[in-house]
Amino acid sequence: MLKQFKILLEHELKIHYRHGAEWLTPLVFYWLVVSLFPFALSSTQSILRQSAAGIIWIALLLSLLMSLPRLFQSDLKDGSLAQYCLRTSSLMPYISAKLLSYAVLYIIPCLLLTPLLALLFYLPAHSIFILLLTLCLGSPILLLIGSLGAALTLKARESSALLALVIFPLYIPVLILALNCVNLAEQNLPIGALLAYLAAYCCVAIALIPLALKSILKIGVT
Amino acid sequence: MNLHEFYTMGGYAAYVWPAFAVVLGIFGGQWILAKRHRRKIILKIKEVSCDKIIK
Amino acid sequence: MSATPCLHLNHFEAHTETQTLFNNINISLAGGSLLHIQGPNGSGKSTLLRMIAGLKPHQGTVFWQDSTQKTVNIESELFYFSHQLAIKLGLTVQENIRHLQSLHGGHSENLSSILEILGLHSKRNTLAEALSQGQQQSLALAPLLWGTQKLWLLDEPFVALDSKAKRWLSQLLNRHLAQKGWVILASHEKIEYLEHPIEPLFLGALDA
Amino acid sequence: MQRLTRYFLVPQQCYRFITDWSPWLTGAFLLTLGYGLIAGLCFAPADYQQGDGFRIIYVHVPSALLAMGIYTIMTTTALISLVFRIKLATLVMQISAPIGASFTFLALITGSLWGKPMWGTWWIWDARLTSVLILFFLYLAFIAVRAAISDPWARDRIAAWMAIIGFINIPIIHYSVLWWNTLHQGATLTVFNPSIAPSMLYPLLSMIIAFALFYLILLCQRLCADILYQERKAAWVQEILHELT
Repeated sequence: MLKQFKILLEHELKIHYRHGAEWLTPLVFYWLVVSLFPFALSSTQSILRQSAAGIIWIALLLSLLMSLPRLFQSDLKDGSLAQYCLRTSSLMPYISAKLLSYAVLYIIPCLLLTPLLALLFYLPAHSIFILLLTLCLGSPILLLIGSLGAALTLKARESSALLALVIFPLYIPVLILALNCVNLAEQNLPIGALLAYLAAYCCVAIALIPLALKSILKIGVT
Repeated sequence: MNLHEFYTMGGYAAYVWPAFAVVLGIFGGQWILAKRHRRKIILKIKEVSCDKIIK
Repeated sequence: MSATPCLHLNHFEAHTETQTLFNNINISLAGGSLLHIQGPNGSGKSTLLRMIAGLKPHQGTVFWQDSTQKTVNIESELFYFSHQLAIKLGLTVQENIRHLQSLHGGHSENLSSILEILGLHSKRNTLAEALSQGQQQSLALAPLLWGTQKLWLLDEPFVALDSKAKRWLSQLLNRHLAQKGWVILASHEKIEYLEHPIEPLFLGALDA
Repeated sequence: MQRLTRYFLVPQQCYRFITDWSPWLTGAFLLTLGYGLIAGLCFAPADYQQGDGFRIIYVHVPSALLAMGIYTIMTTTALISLVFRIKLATLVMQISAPIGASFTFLALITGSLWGKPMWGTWWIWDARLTSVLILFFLYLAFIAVRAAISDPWARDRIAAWMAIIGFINIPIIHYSVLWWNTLHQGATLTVFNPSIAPSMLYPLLSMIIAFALFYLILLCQRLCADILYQERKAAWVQEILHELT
C-alpha cells in the first residue's frame, strides 16, 4: 500500500509538472485577488493592516475554489477512478496521494507567497508569523473539506458554483478561529487555546474525512 | 383591546402584520405547490399507463 | 452441480425510464468458458458489464463457487476494461505500465518483454497521449499479461486493435480459458482465433 | 413491531395509513392555528418591554424550531436510507428539504421584522441569526446538489451524505459563531424573558404544534404522490387512479 502510494504520488506530480504552468494559475489568481483590495478599500495603512488577515484568507479560499473542481474530475473522465474503486485497497493510497500532491502543487506555493503579500499590507512580523501558523493549521482543513465538496459534486452539472455553495458554509468555523487568532495576537492576548482548537479540528478532519471520501467517491463512479 | 388598537398593534403594525402575512403567504404557497405536485404526478402516471395500453 | 468451479449471475435486470433493457438474466458459467454478450447499440451490453463489475447499482448477485462449493466474493478477482481506458495520458508508456502493475498486482513480468508483446518497445518513453487509439488500447489491456484475476470483463476489447494486436489478445483469452478462468465479453464483432467454445447471450430481443 | 413495519414498509399500507389520517391532521392543524392566532394576537397581554411587537414571536419561534427540527429529521432519515436502504426514508429526506428551507426563510424574515423595532436594525450579526442564516445555506446547498445530479441512485446517496455532513457541522458552526459573537459584541439579546406568563405561553405552544402539523401535512401530501409514482405499475395504484377520475 505504501509502495502504491509512492508510485501514485510520483505520477501525480509528474503529470502536473509536464502540464507546465498549471499550478501557477491559482497562485497568480491568489496574488491578484489580494492586490485588488487596496483599490477597493483604501490604501491607508491602518485600514489595510486591520483587514489584511481576512483578505488573505478569503483570497486563499477563492484560489482553492478555482482548482478544486478538477481534483477528481479528470480521473473520473479517463476511467481510472473506476479502477481505483474496483480495487478497494488502492482507494486509500489514491486519495492520500491525490490530496498530498494537491497540497504540494497548489497550497504550499500560496503559503510561501503569503509573507510577501502580508508585507504589502504593512503587517508587522509577529502578526505575519501568527497568520502563517493559522494558515498552516487551517489549509489542510480547507483542502479536506474542499475535497469532500469536490467528491459530492462529482456527478453534478455546473460543479464549480455548486462547489462554493457546498463548502463555504463549512469553512466558516475555520475562518473564525484563524482570524480571531491573528486579531488576538495583534492585541498581545494569549492565543494558545485557539490554536489548540484549530489543531484539534485539523486532526479530526485528517482522521475522518478520507474515510467519508472513500464512500462518496464510490457513489460518484456509478 | 379595542379594534383600533388591534389594527395598529400599539404602533408595531408595520412589523407584526407583515410577519404574519409572510408566514401565511409561504404556507399557502407550499400548500399550492404540494397540490400541484400531486396533480402533476397523477397525470404522469396516467400517461405512462396509457402508453402501455396503446402498445 | 459439478465439482468444477462455477460462476453464477443471478437476477440481473435493467430498466430505463420507459422500457426494460433486460430482465431476469440468470447464468451459470463453468470455469474456462467465455460469455459473448451481443446486441444492437443501446441494448444494455455495457450496462450489464458495469453491473457485474459493481460499478452500477443492481439487484442481481454475482458469486462463484470453487471446487469445494464454497461461495467466494469475486470483487477482488475481476479485471474490467471499457472504452474509458484508465491510462494516464500525461505519463510515458513505461510509467503507465508501472502504474498498472501497482494497481492490478500480481507478479510482474519483465518490463521489456511486456513492451515487446504490446509492440510498444520503441515507444517506451513516449507520452501516452502521443500514441494511436489502438496502441493506447493495447496499453490498457496490458494487465491481462501478468494479472491473476479470474474474471475478465471486457467491453469491446477488439474495436480499435490491428490484426496483430487482435491475435495476441485472442491468445491471452485462450490461455486464460485453458486455465479455467472466466471471460465475459461484449462485442459487435465475431471473435476470431478462439479455440474454446463461446456461449452467446443476445440482448435487445425484448424490445422487438 | 410487525404492525409498524407493515404500515411503513409496504407502500400500499403506508398510503392507506396516510390517507386515513390526513383529515384528522388537517383538523388539528386548523384548530391549533386558529387558537394560536386568535389568542396570540388578541388575548395575550402586551409585553411590558416590547409592547405588541413581541407578538412576532408567535410565528418566529415556531419557524426557527421547525427549521432546526426538520434538518434533524432529514439527517435521521439520511442515515436510515444509507444504512438500511429504505425507500421511504429517502423520500422523507428529499421532501423535507424545501419545506425546511422555507421555514428557515420564515425564521430569518420574521426575526428581522422583530429586530427592526427592538434593536433598530434589520440585521445584526448576532450568534443566533448568523447560525440560522448558515442553516439556510446548508438547506440551499442540499437542494442545489440534488437538483444538479441526474442519476437517481447517486442523487439520493449523495444527498444523504450532504445532510449528514451538514448536520455534523451545525454544532461546530454554532459554537464558533457564538464564541466569535461574544468576543466582538456585548451581551446577546434574548427573545424571551426567562419567565413567561401562561396567557402568552399557551398560544405559543399551540402555534408550535400548528407549524409542526403543517409540516406533517405537507410531508404526507407529497409522500402520497411520490408513493403513487413509485408504485405506478401496481394494480392498487391503477384502482386508485380510476377512483379519482
